[in-house]
Amino acid sequence: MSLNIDSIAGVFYGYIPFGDIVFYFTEFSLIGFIIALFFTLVVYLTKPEKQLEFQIGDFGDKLNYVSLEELKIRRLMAIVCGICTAFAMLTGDLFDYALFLAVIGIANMGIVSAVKKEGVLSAAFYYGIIAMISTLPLFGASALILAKTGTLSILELAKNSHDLLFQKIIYAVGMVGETGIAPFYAAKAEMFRAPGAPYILMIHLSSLLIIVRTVEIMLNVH
Amino acid sequence: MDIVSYMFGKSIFVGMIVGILSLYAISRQKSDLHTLLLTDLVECAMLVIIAAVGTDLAEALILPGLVVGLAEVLAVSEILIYRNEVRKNNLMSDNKKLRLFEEFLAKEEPYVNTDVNFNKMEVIYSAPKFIGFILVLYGAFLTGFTGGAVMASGLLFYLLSQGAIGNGVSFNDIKHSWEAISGFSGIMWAFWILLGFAGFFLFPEHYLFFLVITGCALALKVGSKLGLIGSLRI
Amino acid sequence: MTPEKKSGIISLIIGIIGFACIIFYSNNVLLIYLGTALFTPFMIYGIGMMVNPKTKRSEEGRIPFRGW
Amino acid sequence: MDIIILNNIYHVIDAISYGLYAFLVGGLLLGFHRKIIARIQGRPGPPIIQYLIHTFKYYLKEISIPITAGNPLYIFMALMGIMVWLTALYLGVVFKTSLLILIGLYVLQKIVEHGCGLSSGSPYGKLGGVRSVFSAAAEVPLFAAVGIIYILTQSLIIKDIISYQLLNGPIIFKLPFAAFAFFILLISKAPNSPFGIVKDKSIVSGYITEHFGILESLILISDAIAWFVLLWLFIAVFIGPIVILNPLLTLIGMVILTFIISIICALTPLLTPNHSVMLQILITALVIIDLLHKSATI
Repeated sequence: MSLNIDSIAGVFYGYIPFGDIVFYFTEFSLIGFIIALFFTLVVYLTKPEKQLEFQIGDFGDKLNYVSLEELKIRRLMAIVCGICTAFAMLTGDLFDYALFLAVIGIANMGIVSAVKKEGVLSAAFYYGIIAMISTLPLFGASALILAKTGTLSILELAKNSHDLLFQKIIYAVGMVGETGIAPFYAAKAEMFRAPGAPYILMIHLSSLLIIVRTVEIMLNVH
Repeated sequence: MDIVSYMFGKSIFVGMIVGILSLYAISRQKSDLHTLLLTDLVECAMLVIIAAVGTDLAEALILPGLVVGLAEVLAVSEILIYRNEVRKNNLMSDNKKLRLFEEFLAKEEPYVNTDVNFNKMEVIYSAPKFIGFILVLYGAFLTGFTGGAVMASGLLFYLLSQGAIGNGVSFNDIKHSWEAISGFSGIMWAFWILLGFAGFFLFPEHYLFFLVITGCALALKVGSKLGLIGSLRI
Repeated sequence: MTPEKKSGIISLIIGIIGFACIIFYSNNVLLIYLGTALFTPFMIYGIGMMVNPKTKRSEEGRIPFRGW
Repeated sequence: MDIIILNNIYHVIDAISYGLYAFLVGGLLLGFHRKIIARIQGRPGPPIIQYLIHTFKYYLKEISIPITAGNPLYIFMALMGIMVWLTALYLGVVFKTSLLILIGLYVLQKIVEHGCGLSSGSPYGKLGGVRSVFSAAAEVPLFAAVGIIYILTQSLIIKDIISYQLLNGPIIFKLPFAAFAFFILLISKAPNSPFGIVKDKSIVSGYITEHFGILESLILISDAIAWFVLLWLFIAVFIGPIVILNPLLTLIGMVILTFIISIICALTPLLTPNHSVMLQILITALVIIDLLHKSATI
């Protein structure tokens, strides 16, 4: 099989035929998968930090108390987020990938949803609005690619050229909104101020890995 | 040109127009609740675009898209409600500052509401009956050992869920029902072996009749036997 | 034993086990290199904790953070 | 059986010596960087080996886990820094695999910064971490640059890129925007750089405020290896085989690059966080327009 996947993501090791959804392994996707799973494990094992904040216009620090109930939800959501990220690294289906992205978005909101700070909740709300809006370009672009080429499999799309520049741009816009990077991340960065280090870190890790993976897909599909 | 290809460009156009119009509306909107509702409209536009493809695959894609969209709406609305609650509390209580390392000095545990009455939910009462009924019916339809297993899982599920609700019966009742079901199972065993299995060999020309008896009796026997586990109320 | 010492010993154990694994059970060069990248930091940290001097503070153990 | 084990031990020693080489060269280059900045500012400056001396000094200092820290993330983050850059060193410099994997590993460096800041529970570390998230805008031009390189060379494997340059000459003249984006990345990774909002002195030491003693030493080691790998990557991808195939020439190229970057760092003030982010987004826009232009013409 002559694929240009080899020249983008390293050695192509093979694929698992799970029905329509083909998971495929390359050097890149395997490393991403292992990192995501490993990090999920570390997050699961870590005890949460106890965060101190300084007061503006006042002396003294404020200690943020994190209740047990809040922690359990967040740990669960962080683990869901990690597992979704790991499998988004492997999947070979554009629509499947979009679904994983949407689930990661929901999990990100879930991680901060139990925090009792108004600013963080507002940020999560606006992030959620942007994530919902960006499902239009994300799913819409995968539907357009399906309409044009008749397949959603990245392996099939990588075989020959289809002239998908416009669809790819829409897809990338959807990804940018869903992960909340560059122009949109004003909302998302506020979310990082929430106490509870390991879980918040999962948001960042998932979005960064997803960006790299999207670049790989955008280069593969052509 | 078939209808799907004829409508494709127009549907995409409609989807995009709906999306852009609702984005404009969101930008003009002040209330958070309205923003949320309009965002849902954008998701509908997304479904329109997927539906425009009009193949079997597109049909299979609409459902997950819809589910994900709904889940996001739920999550965001939950955050909105919670945020408003927090805001109200913040307004009511003057912002008291915690002392440094108060957590390590404080003795009381945080309050967690545990006495939620889950039994009030209607679905807990109606769903097990329905699922159990469907499974038993499907098991009877299948016949044979597999059918018995399906039937038994229906019975088991029903009885266990009754136990979980706390709708349990007295010890005497359990004893009676246990005896009754095991007796019934014994009779069905006799049916299977004596009437069905032996008759199968004795009168090979009527094999279809005996086959049906065997299958039904086996289904009932396995179903009732395994269903006994459920009445234990583990 | 302080938590710092404990973490050092744990990471030393992880490092030694990891290196033993990649030396005895590996036959792929790339895997050996990646394994080295993974377990060398554990070894560095573990050895560093072993050669750390004994503390001169009267109360051994945890302190609030430095910026405080 | 014994031969395989001996072979494996040989490979492990090989790998570790590669790491040591990268650390020593990177450390010396960072010391050189500090020296040049001092000279430009009219100070004598520390000796060039100061960076290595610091690393060894901190290695022998005791640590104490803060009461607010979230363990084991707090310790693991410092280890992860070295893991990330050693992996980048092996995959990039030794095996010359895909550029995309290296970009992914560079992105993990952000996770290290963010994690160090957040896991300690200190407000200064937290600010450093949040600023590190803000400056993630520096990575976006990188992805666009990868796209541009792929369009030109039809491959992202570093080996293929080098052999492409062997035939067609250095890429830097063909893709000036991509090279510029990558150079900005190098500058933002350098100490005392105009984009160094993460380690701004107004927030004590940024994300490493709470990582002192041996943990700081680990972070210094990872920074030295990172400097080596990034310089190597720039030279390999944009300047090409003329320099990269000879180790001595590579070293000279690294020294020259460090010299240029040091002058830039010494002569420019530290930008405020929002200016830094705005500038990076501007560069991103530039590179993305270049990418669209390139992919539209092909």
